Amino acid sequence: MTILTRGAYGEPGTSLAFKTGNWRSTERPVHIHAKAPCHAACPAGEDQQAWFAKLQEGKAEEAWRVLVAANPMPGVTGRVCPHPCESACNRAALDGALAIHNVERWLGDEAVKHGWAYPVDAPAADAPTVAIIGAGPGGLSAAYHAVRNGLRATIYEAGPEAGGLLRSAIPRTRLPREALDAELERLCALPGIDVRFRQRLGRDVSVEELRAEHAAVLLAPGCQEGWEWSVSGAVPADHHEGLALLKEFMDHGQFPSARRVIVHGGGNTAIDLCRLLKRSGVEEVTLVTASALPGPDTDPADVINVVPRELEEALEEEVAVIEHATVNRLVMRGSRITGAEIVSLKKVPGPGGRKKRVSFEGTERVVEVDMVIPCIGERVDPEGLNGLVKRGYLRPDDAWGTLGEKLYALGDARGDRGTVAEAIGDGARVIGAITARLAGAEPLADGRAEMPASGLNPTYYERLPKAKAPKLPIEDRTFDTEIEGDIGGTATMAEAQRCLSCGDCLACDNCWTFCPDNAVIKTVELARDGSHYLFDLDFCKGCGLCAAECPTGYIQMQPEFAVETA
Amino acid sequence: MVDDARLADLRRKFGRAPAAPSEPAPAKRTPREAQPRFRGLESGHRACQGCGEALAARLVVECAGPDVMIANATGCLEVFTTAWPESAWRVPWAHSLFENAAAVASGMEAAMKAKGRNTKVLAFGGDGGTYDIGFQALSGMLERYHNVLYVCYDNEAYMNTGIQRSSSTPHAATTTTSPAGKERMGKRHLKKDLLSIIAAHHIPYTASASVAFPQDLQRKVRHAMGIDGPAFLVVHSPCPLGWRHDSRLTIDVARKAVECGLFPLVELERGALTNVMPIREVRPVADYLKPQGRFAHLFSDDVRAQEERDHLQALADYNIQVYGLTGEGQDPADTGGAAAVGRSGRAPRGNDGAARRVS
Amino acid sequence: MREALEGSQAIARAVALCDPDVIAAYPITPQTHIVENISKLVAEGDLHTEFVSVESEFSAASVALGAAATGARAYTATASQGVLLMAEVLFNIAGMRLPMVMTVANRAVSAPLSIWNDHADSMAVRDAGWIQLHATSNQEAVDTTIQAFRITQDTELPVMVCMDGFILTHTLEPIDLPSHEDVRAWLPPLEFDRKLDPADPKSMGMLVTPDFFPEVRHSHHSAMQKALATIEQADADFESAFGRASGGLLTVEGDPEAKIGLVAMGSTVGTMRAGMAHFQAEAGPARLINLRAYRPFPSQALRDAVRGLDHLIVIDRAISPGLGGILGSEVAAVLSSAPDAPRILNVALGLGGRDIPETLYPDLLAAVRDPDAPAFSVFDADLKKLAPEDR
Amino acid sequence: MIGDMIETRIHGRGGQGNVAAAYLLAAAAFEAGRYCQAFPAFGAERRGAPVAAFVRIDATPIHLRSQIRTPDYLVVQDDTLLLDPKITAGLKADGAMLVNSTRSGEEIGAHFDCRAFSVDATALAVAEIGRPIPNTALLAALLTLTGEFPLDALAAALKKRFHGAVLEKNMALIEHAADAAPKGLWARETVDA
Repeated sequence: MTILTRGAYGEPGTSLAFKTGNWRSTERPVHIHAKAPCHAACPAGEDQQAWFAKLQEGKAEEAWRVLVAANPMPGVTGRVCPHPCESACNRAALDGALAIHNVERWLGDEAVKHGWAYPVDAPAADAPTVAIIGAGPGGLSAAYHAVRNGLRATIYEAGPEAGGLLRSAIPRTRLPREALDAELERLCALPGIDVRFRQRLGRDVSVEELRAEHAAVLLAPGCQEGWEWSVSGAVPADHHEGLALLKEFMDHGQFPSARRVIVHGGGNTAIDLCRLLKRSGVEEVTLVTASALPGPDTDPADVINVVPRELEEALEEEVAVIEHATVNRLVMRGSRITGAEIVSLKKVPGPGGRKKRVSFEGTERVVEVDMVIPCIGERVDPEGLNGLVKRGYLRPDDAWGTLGEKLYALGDARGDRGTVAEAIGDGARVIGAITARLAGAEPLADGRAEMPASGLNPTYYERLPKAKAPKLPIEDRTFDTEIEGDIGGTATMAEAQRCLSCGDCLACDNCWTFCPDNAVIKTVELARDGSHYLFDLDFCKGCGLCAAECPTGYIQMQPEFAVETA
Repeated sequence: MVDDARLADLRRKFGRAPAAPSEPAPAKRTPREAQPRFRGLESGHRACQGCGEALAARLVVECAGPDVMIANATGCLEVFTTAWPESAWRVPWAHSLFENAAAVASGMEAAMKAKGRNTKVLAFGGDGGTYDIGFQALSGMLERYHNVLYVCYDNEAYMNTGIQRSSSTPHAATTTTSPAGKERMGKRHLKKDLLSIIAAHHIPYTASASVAFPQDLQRKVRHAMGIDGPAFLVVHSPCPLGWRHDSRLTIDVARKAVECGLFPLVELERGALTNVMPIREVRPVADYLKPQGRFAHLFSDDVRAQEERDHLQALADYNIQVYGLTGEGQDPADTGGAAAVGRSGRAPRGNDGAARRVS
Repeated sequence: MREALEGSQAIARAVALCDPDVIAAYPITPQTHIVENISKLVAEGDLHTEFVSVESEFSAASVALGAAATGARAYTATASQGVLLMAEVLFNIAGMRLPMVMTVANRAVSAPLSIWNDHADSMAVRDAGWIQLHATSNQEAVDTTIQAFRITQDTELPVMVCMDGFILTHTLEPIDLPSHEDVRAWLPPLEFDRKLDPADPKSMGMLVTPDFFPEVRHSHHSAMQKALATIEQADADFESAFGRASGGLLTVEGDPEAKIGLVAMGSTVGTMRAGMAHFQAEAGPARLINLRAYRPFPSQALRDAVRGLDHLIVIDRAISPGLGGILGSEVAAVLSSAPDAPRILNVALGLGGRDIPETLYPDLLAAVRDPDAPAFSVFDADLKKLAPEDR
Repeated sequence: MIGDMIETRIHGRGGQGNVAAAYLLAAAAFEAGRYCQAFPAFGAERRGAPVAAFVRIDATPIHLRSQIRTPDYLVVQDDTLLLDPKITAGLKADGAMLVNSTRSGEEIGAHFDCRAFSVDATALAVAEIGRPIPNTALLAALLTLTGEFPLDALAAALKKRFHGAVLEKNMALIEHAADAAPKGLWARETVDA
């Protein structure tokens, strides 16, 4: 029985006996883990926000460890990736996307510099082994993730070195050899990875043999053959396909001589070629592309699919671009090209959701050139892949790369990929599927929703300028020196502070600060949901303030009933 | 002279981390007990969902406590925190009457002086107990120079009795005693300029704060706590029930009040304006009015509605001009910078609350 | 030490002897001299206290409340309109069971404005829950003030010491003020368990729902009942320490065999005492009851005191318009359960400072014997001064 | 009046020290070992208005608290007050009146048909203390006339009220005023000597 105190005084904090949680009638706050758009957009499957969170705490090595949980080659992707993460970044609308790309590179380089160890343990000696065809980014990534998952990996590489396209087709001005070698060496040296060079599929090994001897066979051969170029009329004898030309240049450091060149295509190879040609002394280099340059009114789907920075630099270097056009016909004088007929076109919606190209009669014009280089893509070399190649590619059934029993495809060879990051991501995905299937389960896709900019509360983010990486002046750009520089540790740490932590806990204390009911409890250790905060539902009245003032959208109000039945 | 041993003891008891690492941490504490802040106002109080006043009081006490005592005027804060036998307070606290919080605080302070103790005395009142019925006692307390921090939780009407107008109710707002009708567009009179009156007492420190800017609010509390003499703080504390806005919008509405200029955040020392929080991007008054039902009649087809909206806009413009609230570019102390947070609660760039000084 | 002192000055000195921590007061006639004398003691360094010169009586009581809540010994003084302006706070102080002492220099309540004595002010707050003790002389006022500090500590009920404005406050007479040492020895330090203290942070003045409110009021009433013994004990202890008493709950004097008795409070008692002595021969024997404790009301002591009386004259110095005398009504209520209760003649005397001459004494006794005398009258009112329709 | 009690009523004007005179007289009686009571008939009057104060002196404790209607002595601090007939009302047949005046006591006594004595107390006060405050001079004269208790008692009372130069001047003033009155002129017959 409660006994009345004299003068009806009360003891401190006794209101805790009065549980106001039953005032909550409609909604309660929950911590969601939405995907940040960078993460959702990252072909390599990186959780940028997670490693930025570590950087915000000043922990660079931890940040790198979180990064390489998805992508073992940040030093490479930090140089060559077209960073769709930055295009997706919710900060873009605020004061410019995060310089994720530059920070990634800095972390990759720091790891090499300090010899930070990859967060992997040596797999057991009798662990299942996967066979991987090709030591390009996809194959290497797959090997790495295999080891991370307790498997062993044997890579069969046709060439004498690892790296694939990274080595053969990406100019050193973008990816210096030292940076590439440093990361690849560390990766290939990981316990459980066995790289065998000069092992050519169809000659030295066969898919069937490998399949018989391994837990799985992963095909990551890349695309080595150019597509036939369909132009009307004659094609010159010394016709050069873009990728082949680029590889040749990478090996020999020389281009066939020309004064005016048209590069026909819309990918990174095309841009790389344009810039190298220009730098090698070609007077006029013109890119003819069916796509458009990025602009305020450009449909994102129509934008030329290249690393934005590379395009920017190409324009700086006075590479000319003809948008929404294609090369229709070559004008020949004998076996020599004297011009190209260009026609305007547009990609319009076609049947089955696919884009259809429509060229406009009457827009044809002839441009004076002495060389035209098609860069219209490559396909899989079918050698040793009897019966697996369909319409130029391996075309697996699903995102996991499944081609058949214990047989997977990844990287460019799939036919629906085009970047290093995608290949790296495939490596992780394929291994994820293999690991799950070895355990008798099916792999699960990440079904989380993505946090759009509209889900954030921008009030709480101070406007901070984006970090700018140093660049070589145009006149100093050569064939060997890297054009884009390192942003450095200070800028990296400052840039890290710009991460909005979309859809995940920023640990900003807002919920804790703004709860009028003290129903948000801050914890020293991380709570089970990965945040530092707990909702004390004994006292939460469901006002929704925490959700409204959560900068990142991490707190959402959910119907009481739905929560109970969830 | 602060009694360190005693303070340490209080902190150990009520949840603030031990001051010195040498002190052993108490064993086996619940997460609530281990909160890294002083839990001066505990859960289990009976404020409405999204109560701005509950929040403001919690923010004040958690940075003022634990070595304080409070005289609380009658009002929502008093009623919802202390329904016998359950008290939400973890600081010595007394409620006497509606109109005498300042006088009761004066008495507490006199007693502390008489006994040679340093416990700081706080007085809490709503706008009714401060702008109106308790105004005389407050003036007396300031004039007598008691070492008391008076905090007015301004929710702009008598909310405890069910939303009746006070002299702090803004012009044109509806309350149950200033309803809108065929003859009237809500409150006919203006919101009392209390800060000027308080500042005219020539006291060391007078300031306004808002629940939307908790770091700024707590900086002002800490500053006032350090003053040996009277200090006055008015905290704009939205009342979802009385202002008729969604409970989740309490902070949003409070922020907009500041950003439109209707509730300027200023500091005055000895009657002189010494500091303001500049508005980074001044927003139209309508942004502030729109979410609130008490201003709903200002968005009707009535011809007078536009006129009253213009009037409120003019009042906001007046504040912006008189207090010089226009920001100069990006300032860590302006409304944008002051709101900023980052990981671990800190704003990403040196936002230590150092505000712009008025020269 | 005996000195010739004005009442107000004596009260100020008596308060100082009790070492109050906080004094808050607002001047009002006829309490002003008390405040002024206290101010002077403070100014001269003879009283070390926090003296708060407030802006109103309302704040005076509130300041005292705040101080008392922290466990400080608090004191205030007021009169008349001041009592009424304090009224809300007085209920509050009592309801919170805070110990403190207040002197009321009794004065009429306006309108019309009157600065002179009657008991309308303290009577108006008789239900506030304060102990109310009346002094018949300045010596009693001094001694009762000292006792009041002890009573309030022992009972945790605030104590109002009532003394007639001007008649006592402004009268110079010989007064024996105890020494500071003796008072300190007699009055223990204030130890208030429920005080506001950060080390044990209690909440005071909480909201109490109907679930407990009747119990709150019952306990208050019960505390007042128990305070009767405390008041008597304090006076008895005071007498053994200082050699004189102040009248316990009530005193009875005169002829024990008398059939007529008088009940009065405050300075009127002295005048009636003088009248009784002077007019003994012509007016006959009488018994004079000095009611010192008005709240708590000493019902049983009063029943004992009137035993054997046929008539009881109850002198009120206040009126409840529409009912009559307040004290008279209460005495009647209390005696209604007494066997052979005397017939009561209730008179109001001295309202608004009307002088009460000793010559009224035989008139009062004569009125008792008059079977046509009204049960209540404003005895000294001259109805001829009224228009016929206002009589 | 009851028993051997002496009742004195002092009349003056606001600002003349009327209450002080009553308090001084009572205090002097206290110094002489008597019981005493002094109080003003307070009104809402301001400076210049006619005011009165009362003093009771007795050998035994005084209980009576009413105003004095039938004084043994009247002390009038300002002879212009005598125009008001209420001033002299109730003076006992064997009572006496001391007036601060330049007119003679005989003249005043004859006019009011009572024993009267006058002292130019204002002149004495101006001469001794430099201010026209007649009260202490009148008290000294009253004590000399009545012989109720010695002038030393008044001196003792003054010493408790004043210090320094003010006290010295007042001491000189009462000496001079005492000299201005015939000793024991109004002495009462001792009831049981």
